[in-house]
Amino acid sequence: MAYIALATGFLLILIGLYGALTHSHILRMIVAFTVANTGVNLVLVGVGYMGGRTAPILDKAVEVSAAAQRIIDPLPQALVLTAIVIGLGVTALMLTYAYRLYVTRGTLDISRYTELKW
Amino acid sequence: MDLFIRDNLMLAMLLLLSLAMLVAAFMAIYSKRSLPIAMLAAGLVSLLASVQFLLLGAPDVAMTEAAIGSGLTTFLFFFILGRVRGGANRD
Amino acid sequence: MIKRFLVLLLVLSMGVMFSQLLVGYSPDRQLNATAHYYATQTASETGAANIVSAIIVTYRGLDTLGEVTVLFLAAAIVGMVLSAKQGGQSPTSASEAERQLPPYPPVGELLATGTQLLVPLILMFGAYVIVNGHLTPGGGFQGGAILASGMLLLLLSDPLRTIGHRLISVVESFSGLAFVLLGILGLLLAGGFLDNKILPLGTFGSLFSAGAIPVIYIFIGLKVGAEFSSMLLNLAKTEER
Amino acid sequence: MVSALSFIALPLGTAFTLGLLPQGMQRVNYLLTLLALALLSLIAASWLLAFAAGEIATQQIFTAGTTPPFSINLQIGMAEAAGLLLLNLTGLLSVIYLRDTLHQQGARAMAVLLIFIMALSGIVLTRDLFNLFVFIELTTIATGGLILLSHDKRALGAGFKYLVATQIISITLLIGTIFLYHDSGTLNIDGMAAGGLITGESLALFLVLIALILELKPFPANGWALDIYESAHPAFSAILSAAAATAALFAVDRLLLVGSNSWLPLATAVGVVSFVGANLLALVQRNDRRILGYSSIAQMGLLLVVVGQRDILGESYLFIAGGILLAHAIAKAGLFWLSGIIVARDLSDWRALQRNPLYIFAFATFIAMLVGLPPFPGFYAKWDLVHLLAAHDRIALLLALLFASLLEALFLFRWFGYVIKGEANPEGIICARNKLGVIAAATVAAWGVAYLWGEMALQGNLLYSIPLLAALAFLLLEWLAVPYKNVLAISVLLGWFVVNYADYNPLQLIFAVIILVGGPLILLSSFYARGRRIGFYPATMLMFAGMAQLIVAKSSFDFFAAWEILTIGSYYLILRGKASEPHAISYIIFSLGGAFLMLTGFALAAAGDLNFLLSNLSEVAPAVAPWVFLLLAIGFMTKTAAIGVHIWLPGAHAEAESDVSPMLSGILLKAGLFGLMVLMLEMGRQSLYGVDLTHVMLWIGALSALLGNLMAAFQEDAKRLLAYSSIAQLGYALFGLALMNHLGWLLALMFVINHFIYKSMLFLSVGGVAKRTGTRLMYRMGGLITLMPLSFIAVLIGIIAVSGVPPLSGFGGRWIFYNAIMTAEYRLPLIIIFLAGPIAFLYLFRLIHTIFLGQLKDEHRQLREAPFWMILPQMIFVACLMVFALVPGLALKRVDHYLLQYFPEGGLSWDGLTITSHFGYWSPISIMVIVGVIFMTLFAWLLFVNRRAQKVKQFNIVFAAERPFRPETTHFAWNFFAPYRKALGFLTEPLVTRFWDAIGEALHSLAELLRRFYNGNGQTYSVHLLAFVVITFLLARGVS
Repeated sequence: MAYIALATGFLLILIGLYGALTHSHILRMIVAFTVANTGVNLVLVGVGYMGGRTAPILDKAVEVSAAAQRIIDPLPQALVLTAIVIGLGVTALMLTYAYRLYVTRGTLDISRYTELKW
Repeated sequence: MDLFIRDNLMLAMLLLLSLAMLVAAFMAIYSKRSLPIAMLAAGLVSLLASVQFLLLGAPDVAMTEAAIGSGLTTFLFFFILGRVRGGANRD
Repeated sequence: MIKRFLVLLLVLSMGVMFSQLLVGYSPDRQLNATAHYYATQTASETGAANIVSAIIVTYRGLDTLGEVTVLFLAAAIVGMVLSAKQGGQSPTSASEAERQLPPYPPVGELLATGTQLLVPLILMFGAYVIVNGHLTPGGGFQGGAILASGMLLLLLSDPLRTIGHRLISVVESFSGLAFVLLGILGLLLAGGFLDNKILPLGTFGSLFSAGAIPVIYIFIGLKVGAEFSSMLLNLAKTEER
Repeated sequence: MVSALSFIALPLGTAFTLGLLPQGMQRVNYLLTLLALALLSLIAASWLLAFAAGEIATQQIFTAGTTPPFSINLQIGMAEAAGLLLLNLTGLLSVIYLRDTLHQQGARAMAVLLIFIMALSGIVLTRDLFNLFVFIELTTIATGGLILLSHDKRALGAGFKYLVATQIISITLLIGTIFLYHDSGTLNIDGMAAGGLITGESLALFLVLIALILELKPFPANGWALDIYESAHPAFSAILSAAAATAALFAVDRLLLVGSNSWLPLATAVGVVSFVGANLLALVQRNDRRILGYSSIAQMGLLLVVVGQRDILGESYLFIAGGILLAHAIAKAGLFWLSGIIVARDLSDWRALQRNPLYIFAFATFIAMLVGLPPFPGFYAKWDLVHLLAAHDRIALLLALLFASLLEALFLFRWFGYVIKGEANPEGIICARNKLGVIAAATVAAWGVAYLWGEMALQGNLLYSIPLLAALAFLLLEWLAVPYKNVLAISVLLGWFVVNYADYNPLQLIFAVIILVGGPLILLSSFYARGRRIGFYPATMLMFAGMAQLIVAKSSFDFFAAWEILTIGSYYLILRGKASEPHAISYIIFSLGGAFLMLTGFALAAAGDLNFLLSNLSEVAPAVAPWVFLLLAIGFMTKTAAIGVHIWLPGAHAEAESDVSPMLSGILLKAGLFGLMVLMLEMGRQSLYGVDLTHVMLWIGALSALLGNLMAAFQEDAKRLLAYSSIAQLGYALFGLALMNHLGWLLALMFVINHFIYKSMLFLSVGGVAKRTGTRLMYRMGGLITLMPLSFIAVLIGIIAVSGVPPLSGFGGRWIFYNAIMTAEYRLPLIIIFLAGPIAFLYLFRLIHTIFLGQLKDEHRQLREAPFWMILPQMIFVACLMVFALVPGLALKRVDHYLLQYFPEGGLSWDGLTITSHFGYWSPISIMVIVGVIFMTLFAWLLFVNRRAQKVKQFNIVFAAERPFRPETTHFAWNFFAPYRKALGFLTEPLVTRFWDAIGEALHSLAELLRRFYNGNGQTYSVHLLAFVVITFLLARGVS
């Protein structure tokens, strides 16, 4: 099952990258990057998955003593949590940039922002 | 036996979810689609991902992805889209 | 077209690399040493039932501090980007056009009433998610996001309502400061930066347990909620230009 | 010791506190920010001091009360402490610099800046891979905010490009991280390295590494970074270049621990490509900030190479990396800060710095530091690096690095040239006290680390050398008027000679006399100058300091340092001339190119010995010895301007000031000869692939003599004529040395002395004439004999001496010369050098004829004799020539004896005043008497004949009713030797010039072509990034 999650995640990343690198519309690029980020998160969780085990929460179903045999690796999940929040921060920032670019220049076509080059 | 059925069921669900996510992802980057649909599709990818997280035994991640990845992010997209209406459909 | 092809080629090569990763991957049968430690020691060391929460708040608390800071940064920079002080601000045709667009249509009765009913519920739910973070799925981030969505509803139902921006920034700063201070307390009173044992671990599985984890989570929740709200508020203000 | 966690907690706490304060308290906010950074710098300094004193060892800091790998840990050691100090100090200074902008932008901007510094510190400290990712993301987002501090509208677009690019980096990093975790079961970097579960083949490790390397913005996947450097606020660019790059370097360095060094070649390869590529592209840049951006990328490339080579650098690793890093950071931050006070963005707009010599001093310091000149840390670091590379046979890498360094020097010195020369726009600079303070701090820091690195260097601190200190002291005396400084300079030189007189061996003594006694003699003419002549004395003294150090150098390091010092001094002297900027740049490039070859030669010879004694040159392993000889010889011959590498000389000598040209020609060129002598004495004959290298040098000497003379004959410009003549004269000297026999060497030394005397004298008198007439073109002069009789006498004596006819010392030179070649076995070069003799007559005749004889020009009728202070040294030189002609033994006898120990065969016998060789004898006195008698007889006869001479009116010839398009073409002195030009002109085709021009042209075209790659589209930049990852991967896989 981990393989499915990983494959899906990778495919999402590739689709996202392809979209981000072919659309010249800034908002579309950002959308594509969120897809890629979702893919990354999926890969992260997928790597930590172990078949037949349960979520890393100790309760009546999973006693502390049996935890090592029953739960999934909790660390990747903690990492994904962080990654999601960071992703949101970056997305928000990019969106705000898009807005400001639009306000100052009246276009959202990235190929128009080439006054700096060479 | 129960376990076997449960596992296969999960496998099927995961596959289905993955397929749905890939379709949604295609919609999100397919350029003929209008921008709002692309944004919604991206949100959908995220939402489906959160279901998948749940299946993968990561409820914490699932909650976060649902609240932040699909909820807030999509909202931000539409918010900005509303602000740049003039140039939004110019590719 | 050539560019598309090139990008496709590159993406496919990335795909090849990823497939190598996939081929080389085999799921673990046993928890690795790190995960095993978490599985067996979390309960006794931190007193938290939700191991992920324990990792986030304690073991990898430095990451979380960074994560909260990311949000703080994002909110601050969104504010900076949107505030017109940056040089080169010039009215363009686009903003002219925007000004002529009609404002949002007045919100319907349903939304207004719904908001009044929903917002307290949402806030309650957010608070619940936050304080139970060490026991059940959820915690500061999820709860904070929920809190912010309450704020979002308020904004939607009454776009022109002025929500105390000042209050939000005080909450934002105060909770951030509290987080850092709790971390330093850990350094001074317990085993290290962000050690949760500055408070008694309590009874395993009860609300008041897991040392400082719930306390830290509350501040994280407040902070996350405040950051999101501040971002939203800043964005909302753009319309008033 | 304050916990290292304060580097994270303190700025974060401060940043959060800033939001708590009510709005409108910008001043308090600002002070808090300053205070926090100052405190952090202090803490970092205290750590560093503690480490330096050896009081503490590297420390681990655990968080969460658990040990790693279960929790995140930090580690602080010497390197980290230094890095933290650098980061926080850069932050502090930038905040001071940004005072007004931060006041304007408010607490948010300050908080973002604080967090940025915090995140950089985090990158340096953390040992956890994912934590590293978090800190990197923090820096990314903060960068996205801080770009907006700029007033440049384009910054917004640049910021977006940056964000897009970093998305790809972070995706790569995260994927790599999680798979590394899965494979190793830990996120702790040391744990991964120690566990041994991660092999060199790990793709995940590759992804993480490449992502971190991309954070260093390697060429060519760096368009996004360049745009930021160009458009961001310079203070932020300073942080980005000095601090952010440093932090990223720490991260790369740490990650390379994993997988047991197997990715070091990757780092090296990416580094070399970056270093060469970025320096190449910088060649065609005109925007100051973009060029600094390129330079940053180049320096990061170099550092990446150092990191990649750390397996062979051993204990020197930190010394080398630290030296280059600090030099880069301080210089780059300083230059970015300087750029903030310059109004316009073209490189030539930096001329505004001319307003205050102190700005120029700061600028020169930073440039010298970047190039890696002594006494700055980069010099020591590059020395060690090159030696260790050579010792491990990584010659290709070594040459690539040196080539790129040369490119770097080219654009930096060209920039320096723009700044020194030309009219400054008085409104081109905006000064604020805080900004100037920051720049001053950077300058002080630059000299501080120079001292520090000198202290740590095992070769000894260059700043302890008294001549160098004396030269630097003249910087402090710049406020004095010329006469005082001149007296001081002369007495310092003479004093140094007197003090050291006893320690020189005869060979050194000859050079010492020329440098330390001859120098003051030429300096006499500087009394003529008025005002303060800013820059002249420090440069002159620097050159003399280098020369004085050179002749007593014992180790290759001292020799090379002295060489570099004299090069810098003379470069600046040349640059002072009126239209000398292009010549100065070609001088410095050839000199540095030669110096780099020397460096390679020394490094090969030393075989890893970082403090190699010159006397050990004779014991170099036979396999490398000819190569060492070849490299060193070429290096020295660039200074003697042997044919092929001579093209810097004519322009440099011609355009230099009147009192500088004699110093360059008479003294500076001798440095190359001295080097050759040392080399040949120590290493003797060497042959490479069966070719005797001294034989090749013989040919080069002969050709230099022939072609130099020929080209001199066809010059219109009197100083150029003399310059070409210098090439020829040094050709003779080279020829003499290459004969490798006693007389040859004596000949060379004779030329050293002779050439110094008569060329200094000729340059002075021609300089005096040029000063009076306002031109150096000979066809614009004529008939000056009556107006400037003393100059005429000097030139007359000079050319008699040069041409080698009796009775003057030139003849002595010839005599030894003919004796010498009679004993040598090569015939063809002998013929060539014989041929060169008569040609010398051509240009010498022209020199005296067209300037002093013939028709006096109308506009020159009111001219006076050259100034007294220029005539005085000339007359002294005349006297010297006479004395040397009469008693050559004064100088040569001791050398002759000295040479016996190296060349026992064929010494001369010095009988009283007569000198006897194997072939005949030379009695200077009798020659003088005989020639005197003949001369007087002829002179009397001429007077008698000329009684009937008739005076010609000026206009008694008539043009053929046509006004010539170029009037000078009708002048008899124009194209004086047209017939000879027809016959021999093909030999003077500027083939060599064309060759070097073509190389320069090709490099520039290549750079121009390559830069099109950066088309400004953020998306394309991201494609570059992805392509970089893929291609690097393919190459890495292909190789391994």
